Amino acid sequence: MRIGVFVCHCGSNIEGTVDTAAVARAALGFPEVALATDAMYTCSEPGQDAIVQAIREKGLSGIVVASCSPRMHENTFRRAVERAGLNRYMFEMANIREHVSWIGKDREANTNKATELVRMAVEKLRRNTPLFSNKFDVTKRVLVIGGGVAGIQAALDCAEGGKEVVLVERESSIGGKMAKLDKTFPTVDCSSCILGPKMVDVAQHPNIKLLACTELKSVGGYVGNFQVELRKKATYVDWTKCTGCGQCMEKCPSKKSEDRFNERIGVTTAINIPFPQAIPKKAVIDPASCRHFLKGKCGVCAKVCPTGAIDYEMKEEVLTEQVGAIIAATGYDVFDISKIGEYGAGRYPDVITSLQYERLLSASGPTGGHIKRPSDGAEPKTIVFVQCVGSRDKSLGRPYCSGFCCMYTAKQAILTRDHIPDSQVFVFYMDIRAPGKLYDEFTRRAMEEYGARYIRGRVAMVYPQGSKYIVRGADTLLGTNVEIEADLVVLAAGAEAAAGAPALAEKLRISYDPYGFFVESHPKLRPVETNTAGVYLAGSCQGPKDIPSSVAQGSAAAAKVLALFSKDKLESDPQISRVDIKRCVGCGKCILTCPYGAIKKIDFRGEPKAEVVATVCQGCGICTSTCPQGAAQLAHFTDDQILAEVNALCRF
Amino acid sequence: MTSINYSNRFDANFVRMVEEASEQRLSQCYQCGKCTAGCPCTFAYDYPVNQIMRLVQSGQKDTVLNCKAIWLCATCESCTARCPNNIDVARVIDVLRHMARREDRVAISEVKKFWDSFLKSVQTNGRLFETGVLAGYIAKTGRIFTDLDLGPRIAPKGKLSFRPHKVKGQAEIARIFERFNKGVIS
Amino acid sequence: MSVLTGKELRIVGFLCNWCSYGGADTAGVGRFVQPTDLRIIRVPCSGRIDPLFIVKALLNGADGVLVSGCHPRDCHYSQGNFYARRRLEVLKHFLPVLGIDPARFEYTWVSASEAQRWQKVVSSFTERIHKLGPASRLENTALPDGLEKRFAAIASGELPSDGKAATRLEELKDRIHEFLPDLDIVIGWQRGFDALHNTPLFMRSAEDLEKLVWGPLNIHNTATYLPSLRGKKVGVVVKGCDSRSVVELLQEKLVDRENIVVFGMPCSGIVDLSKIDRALRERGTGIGRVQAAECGEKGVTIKAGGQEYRFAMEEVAADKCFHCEYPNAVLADHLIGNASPSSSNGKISRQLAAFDAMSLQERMAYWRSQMDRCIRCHACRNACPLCVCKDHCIAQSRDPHWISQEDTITEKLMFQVVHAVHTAGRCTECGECERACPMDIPILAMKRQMNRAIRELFEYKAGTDPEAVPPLLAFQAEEKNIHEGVL
Amino acid sequence: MTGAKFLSKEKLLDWLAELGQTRRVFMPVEEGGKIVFRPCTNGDTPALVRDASASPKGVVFPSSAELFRYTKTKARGGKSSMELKPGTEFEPALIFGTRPCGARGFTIFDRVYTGGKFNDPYYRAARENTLIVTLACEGPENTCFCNWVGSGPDDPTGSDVLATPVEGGFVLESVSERGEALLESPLLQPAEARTAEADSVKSRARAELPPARDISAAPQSIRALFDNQKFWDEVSSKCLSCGACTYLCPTCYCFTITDEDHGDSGKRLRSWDNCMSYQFSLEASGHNPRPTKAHRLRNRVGHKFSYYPQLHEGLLACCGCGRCIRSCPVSMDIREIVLDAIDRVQAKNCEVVHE
Amino acid sequence: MIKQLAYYPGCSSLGTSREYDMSTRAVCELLGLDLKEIPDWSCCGSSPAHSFDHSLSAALSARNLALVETMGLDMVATPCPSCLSNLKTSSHRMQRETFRDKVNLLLDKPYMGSVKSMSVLQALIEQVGTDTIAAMVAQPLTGLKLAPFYGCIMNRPSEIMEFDDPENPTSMDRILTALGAEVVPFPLKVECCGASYGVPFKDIVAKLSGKLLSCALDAGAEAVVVACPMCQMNLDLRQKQLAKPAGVNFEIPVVYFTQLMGFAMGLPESRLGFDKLCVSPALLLSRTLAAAS
Repeated sequence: MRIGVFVCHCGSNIEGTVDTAAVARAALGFPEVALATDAMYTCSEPGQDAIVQAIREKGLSGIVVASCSPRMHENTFRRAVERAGLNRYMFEMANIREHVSWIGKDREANTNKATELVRMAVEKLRRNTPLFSNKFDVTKRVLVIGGGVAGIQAALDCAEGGKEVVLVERESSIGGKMAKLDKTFPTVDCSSCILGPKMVDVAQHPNIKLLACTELKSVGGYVGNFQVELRKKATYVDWTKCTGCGQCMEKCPSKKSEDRFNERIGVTTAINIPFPQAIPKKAVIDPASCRHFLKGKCGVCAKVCPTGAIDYEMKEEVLTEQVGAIIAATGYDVFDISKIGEYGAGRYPDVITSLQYERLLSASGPTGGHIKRPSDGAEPKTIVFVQCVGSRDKSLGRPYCSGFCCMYTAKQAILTRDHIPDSQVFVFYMDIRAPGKLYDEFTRRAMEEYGARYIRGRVAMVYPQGSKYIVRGADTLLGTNVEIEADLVVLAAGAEAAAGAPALAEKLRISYDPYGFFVESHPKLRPVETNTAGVYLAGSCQGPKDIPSSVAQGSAAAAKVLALFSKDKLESDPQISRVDIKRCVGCGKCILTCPYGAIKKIDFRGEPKAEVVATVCQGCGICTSTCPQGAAQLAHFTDDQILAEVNALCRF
Repeated sequence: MTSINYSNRFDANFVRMVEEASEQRLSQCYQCGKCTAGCPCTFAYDYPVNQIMRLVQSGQKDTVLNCKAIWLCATCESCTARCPNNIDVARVIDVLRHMARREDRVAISEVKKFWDSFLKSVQTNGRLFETGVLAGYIAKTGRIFTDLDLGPRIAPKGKLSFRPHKVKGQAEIARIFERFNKGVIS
Repeated sequence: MSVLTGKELRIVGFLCNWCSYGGADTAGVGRFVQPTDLRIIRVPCSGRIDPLFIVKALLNGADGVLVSGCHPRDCHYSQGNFYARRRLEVLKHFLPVLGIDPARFEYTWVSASEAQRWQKVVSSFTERIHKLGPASRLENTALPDGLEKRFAAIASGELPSDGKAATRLEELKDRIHEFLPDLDIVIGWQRGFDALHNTPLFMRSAEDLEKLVWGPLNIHNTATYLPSLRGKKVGVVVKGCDSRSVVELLQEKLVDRENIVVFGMPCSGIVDLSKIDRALRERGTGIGRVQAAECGEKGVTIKAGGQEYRFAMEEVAADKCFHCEYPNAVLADHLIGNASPSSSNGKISRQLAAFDAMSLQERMAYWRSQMDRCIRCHACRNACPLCVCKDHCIAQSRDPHWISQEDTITEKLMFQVVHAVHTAGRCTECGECERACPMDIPILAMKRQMNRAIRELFEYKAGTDPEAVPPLLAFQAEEKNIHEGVL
Repeated sequence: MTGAKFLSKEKLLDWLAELGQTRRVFMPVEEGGKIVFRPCTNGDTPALVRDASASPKGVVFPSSAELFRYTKTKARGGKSSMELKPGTEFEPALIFGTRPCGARGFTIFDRVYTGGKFNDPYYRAARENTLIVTLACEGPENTCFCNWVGSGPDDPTGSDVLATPVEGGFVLESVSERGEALLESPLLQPAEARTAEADSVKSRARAELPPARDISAAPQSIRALFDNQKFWDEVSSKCLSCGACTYLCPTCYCFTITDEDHGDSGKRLRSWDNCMSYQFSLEASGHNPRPTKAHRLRNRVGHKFSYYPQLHEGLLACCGCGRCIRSCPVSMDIREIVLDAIDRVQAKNCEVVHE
Repeated sequence: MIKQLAYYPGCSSLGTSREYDMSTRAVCELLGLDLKEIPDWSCCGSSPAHSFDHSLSAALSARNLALVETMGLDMVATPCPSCLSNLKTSSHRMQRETFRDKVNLLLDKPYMGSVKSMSVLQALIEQVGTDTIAAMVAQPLTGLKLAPFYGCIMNRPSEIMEFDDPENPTSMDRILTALGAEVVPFPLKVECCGASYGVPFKDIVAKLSGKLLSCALDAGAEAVVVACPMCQMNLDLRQKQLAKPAGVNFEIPVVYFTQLMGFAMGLPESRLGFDKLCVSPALLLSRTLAAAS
């Protein structure tokens, strides 16, 4: 074997604290190393060309690059090696930047460590064998979980790309949080005007199969061949017959049931259609407040329904779908203000969240667009907005900034001044975060044109006094505390991970951060991909973001899926396990421990043997560490290869 | 407000001492003002709480230790309870009082005098002798009219005793103060 | 290739690619300063880490080994770290048995975003290893004198008893006779080359049946032959401990239940021939000169070199019999009478106690002295009923090349670790490995310690329930008794 | 041949220490209930009550010996060269306390390693520099059958000096010239009267030995049964095919050669191997001519009692020490197999017995 | 089984809040809560001490905790929130080795840190429970509208005090409801009454306490129920001083919750000390008696 070692300076990132020339000199002395040089930027084009040239001229059969993390540029160099005609797996990397040069200044120790890491890489490379991926066909269908604006955009783009889409939405209608908005910043254009048509497109698009009131039950298989189980909840209304006429809603006697769509600011009937532009516009019975389920009598809706769509005996059903890719667009939840004692913990009726206020502003809301105090229905004159509620707050475990509260509060201030011209609007803020296009100008309009009074300081306490609410805040610019007697207090509650997001992450086998948001493959370079091939992210499920970013990520995720499906056959990752039929004694331990069921028992000349299904194996290596006699070996991470690295460190 | 030249009037030592004594990292405070908002006595202060924190952050030792606010603080823990960054603000203010007293810069003498007579009574009797404290305070400040109006309201209740309630272990309490004053602990 | 002497120690890291390797990267990107000792080996998943890698490193020069994977429930392959947690926790309990300080090995969970936590993990672990100093090498640990004596006669206690041993044999022969026609083979024991040595008997015809004997000299575990006779209809006569091996083979589906017929005999303890040999040598003769021997339940009378010697059962019984909980077959198609179990008062056998009393240094020295006379004949492996992969064992394989042919004690001990780790959670302490060793090396002590760790961690005893899955081939999302070291 | 000498029991260690100045002296010592040959360090007492558990072959033919070391060096311009360094030089040795069967084993080795076409330098260097002082047996153990193979409790073959234990000491008789030199030591006195006593000890030992069975028909019988799979299946049913018997056997001389490399340098090792293990006859293709333990047992018994005798004028490659019987985990008895084979062939009295 | 508790009365129990101490002892005795007074207890130093120096304040508190250790008990109850705050903060800080050694240098007998301190209110809730209290009620306070006032340091900071909700405590509310009274929603439950500034700065107390009383009146309360000697003094004794800044001539009784408990359980007035209050609740109590019968 003739190995080429390339030690990268990475500008000064590595050269700053590692003597790369010394590492190269030492590497020349390693077994089977034919060439060892150091280069300024190995990952740059000239850098890569130098490698290709060296392979061709010197007839090298393996390359070691000592530079940054393989998680960063392993594929880059593998492609370069492939360009030169070598198998892309005859390549190893030594991470001498993130694990060496960046974590310490001791040049002598760093150089010695880098040399040893190169030695380990060379020893592993000497045991590498060319690997060839084989092809497997792809189910060119995509599952989009979550029907918010991001999910809708992703579904539409994929459908437009000619691929079949299964859009799954937990609630009875798509639209997510945006459907609950009256207007959107910074253009103050009506939310349902821009979202409604997209929702209709989803309903009418031939390629999109919309499944509302449905949740993901389980995911099996792998990229290109996911088997997905979906749990369709019982709506107690047969949607094939329901025309959405709304008769049942008018006649339903139980008027006090919880109105989840209107954020519990109003009440609604047990059987209801969340909002006029709902897609699908079908009724759903809430068993928690329907008298038929609670007391066993009633049945008014069954009587009045013109198409006889009511079916109390409806049961939950499980559907299965075959898809090739999954886009998670499950959005976020509003921070639960009952956790903040000093603002009344949700006990005071007129201390509401911004989304509840948005429902009051909305024409399709419980008050038909007239701002009324939930307590007595009176029109509030002094309205106080409190920013950073449940955001930028370590004591509540939410140290991050939710990003879009400053903007929607400015919008709501403007709308309030529109709805009630003689109203007094105060906004307690710490810093105005308005980074987008026309964003800052929009907040300035709220202050300059609409006279919203912005007070720089946080609110310590809100308590009722008579019919008013004393908001005790501070004005740090003035350098004192301030009190306002408010009629209505709107808390700009921040965004937190959707309830159940961690459970969904575990089903999709993607990881989530301490707050429950899904973790992307790379924060800057791969924001919509995850570490699990074939699973993509879009919208606030990956972190709080506003509508433009969510839509952009919806399209980005769709683009990724379309790129995935552009190839007829997908190449399987060749780093999978293989069973040596000579050594296998058929003890079945590997079959028992394989998380993916990727190993099956075969009969070989009368003796039981194990055999790995190439396409199902994900390359975790559990079977390799379980097989006592080393019959199962994970390609590229075989026992010998890892032992070579251990021996490089410990034997000599 | 005097303008500040950070290079020569920034007392880094002071900042470090406050952080060590209060075991709080002052850099965590992003000046949101919630402590000032919640503090019941802001109206009586020369500098509101968040400005005191800002002054400490920027090492303005003299301004802080000479200010009146730290003596008017009622130690009601509202600021600590509600700080979004979990800073124990009340303890920082406590530490500032310790430092101010040690350098004998007490902006409001009445409070110090009241507390001194309180501690004197504890040192001598082991338990608080309420009337004694009031008498001591009046003697020290010369404000003979303090709570004169309350005299007639409380006298008939028979709650005020005119003799201190000595504690058998009084000597031990005295020894505590003595050891403390002798600087047994640095 | 070595660490900077005086400044660094050899610390090997095994990091899972998806979480901890990413965490280490993020720590690098965040410029979180860390000591330089750690060298990181990237593996796809913590489930890929075979505990033997860690022992191989620790025995060959590593001063510390750090393993880090994804947090439970957050594994990219969903189950890898669950298996890893069990295997690595068992390893942590096993290292002190070899005399390796368990503090030199730690496993923890770090996600890709926890840069600061990774800095803390590396710094505190490196500091801990520096406090411990360089690891002592197996090759040059001096043997403190007097260590040998401690393990002389160390077993005591009460033996199971069975009253009517004599009539049992006839009843057994009738029962076998009845079933022999539709069985290819029935395995039992017959008299061997001298009065004290029985030998396994493979009965194929009625005439073979005559040679069948029963008594304390039936020391071999008949279940050892079952895996290789797979596919044939086999009858097997079993003592209590043998039956546990049969159950373990059933648990792992290495034999088919419908192809074996188990004849359970009540057992009142078997003899340990090396104890008899030692006793006879003390009396000037030896086991080689035995002319006649007559074994009853109460004891053994031996005629050797013209003289008669009488030994009570307590003096010569095998260690495992003193705490025997299963004198009757755990599973049997035909149970011929039953014996009353000995009061296995559960106190750990004196061998374990003696072992616990030794310091780490002494234990390493002990194994160094014992393994020195190992001739690598692998009789311990071939006698073990669970070692079904003896023909392809990694002890003699070049690919994967775990053990070399070099004549060092480290390589010899490495095989014993391989055997202990591979039988962890499976070994029924039948003692065949120790009995088969021609050099009389007490290797069962290692498996006993491993079994104690398995009992403590998983409240599990091998070979007692045919339906149970061996603990290291399964996992729990929330482990009851495993509390990962907090680094 | 000079006269026999007498060595008193008390002077034994001194004599060994004296010999120890010029060569490494090995003697049987007890370790953990077994007796192994170890270089004698002061303070050890030899265990001479019975034969050692392990055979003395380990001194001359070590379980793993370094043949040579190699280092690959790279010159400039990518050309690389290989440098060889011979393995450790064999230091002269002396084995004291082996029994006649142990010593006889070496003669079986000699015919293979130095006697025939091949001349193994490593073995020759060891064999020529090793003196063997054999201790005659006073009485047989159950597993002894040296008289079956033409040896005996006082068989001097392969030894340099034969020591016979007598009252209070040993009578040393030199067997080879090299043995002569050994007897000059001042610690020894002329034995005169004691030789008679030694002879009586020898004859008594011979008498005690149970009468030998005639196994001269063994080579032909075993060859006849070569294809009789049923016989070998039955005979090998209880065998565990572990190989303990071969590593203890004084006449088993098979080995394997492996290269253990550490990066660019490494060493070539010759280590014991045994035909009972599956890997011994495993071919690169994965085919194994001796896949089951029956085949392997047939090879072990056949080699000792049939193939070797054919090549070496009928000399059985077994010295009857009985170690394979004593140490077998399942007490296989090679005598029983050979006798069974002979009876089986006589009953059928034809060349090849298939059934 | 109700554990035995050490009892730390606090200095004000000898003087300004004698009625709080009397009613506490009477009620606890009736409910079987065995309070063993710490022999020869001394002052905890209250705010003056911890404003002077933390180790001195800890030493003064630790002396009492050490006495509890010698009594062989591991729990101490105190009616006064200021004493409770000092006891808990000191023992919390003394969990750290370096600080504990520093404080023990000041003491004759070192304190080992094994005592858990709690308020009498917490002891009643946790050891006795509202059901037992409700069962013991002889004369329910029907029709009596009460505003429970907890004061600022009874439950704050929550990491150290570890009892009830720091922003919206409900323990006293539940007791008063158990006694049959009607608890009016009182938003300023945890606002500061001005504490020890009564003497040097009357106007601060007047402003703060005035706001409290006016808020109580707005909420429709007929009496304010307190559990802190300092709050009681500022709201009751100084009630007249509050009139000027608030512009309201207050005449609202300020009662200890233990007094009301005693009354509701039929304890004689002599053991409850209603007479010691400045604004007498007698009128209200007689009305509830009439309403109850």
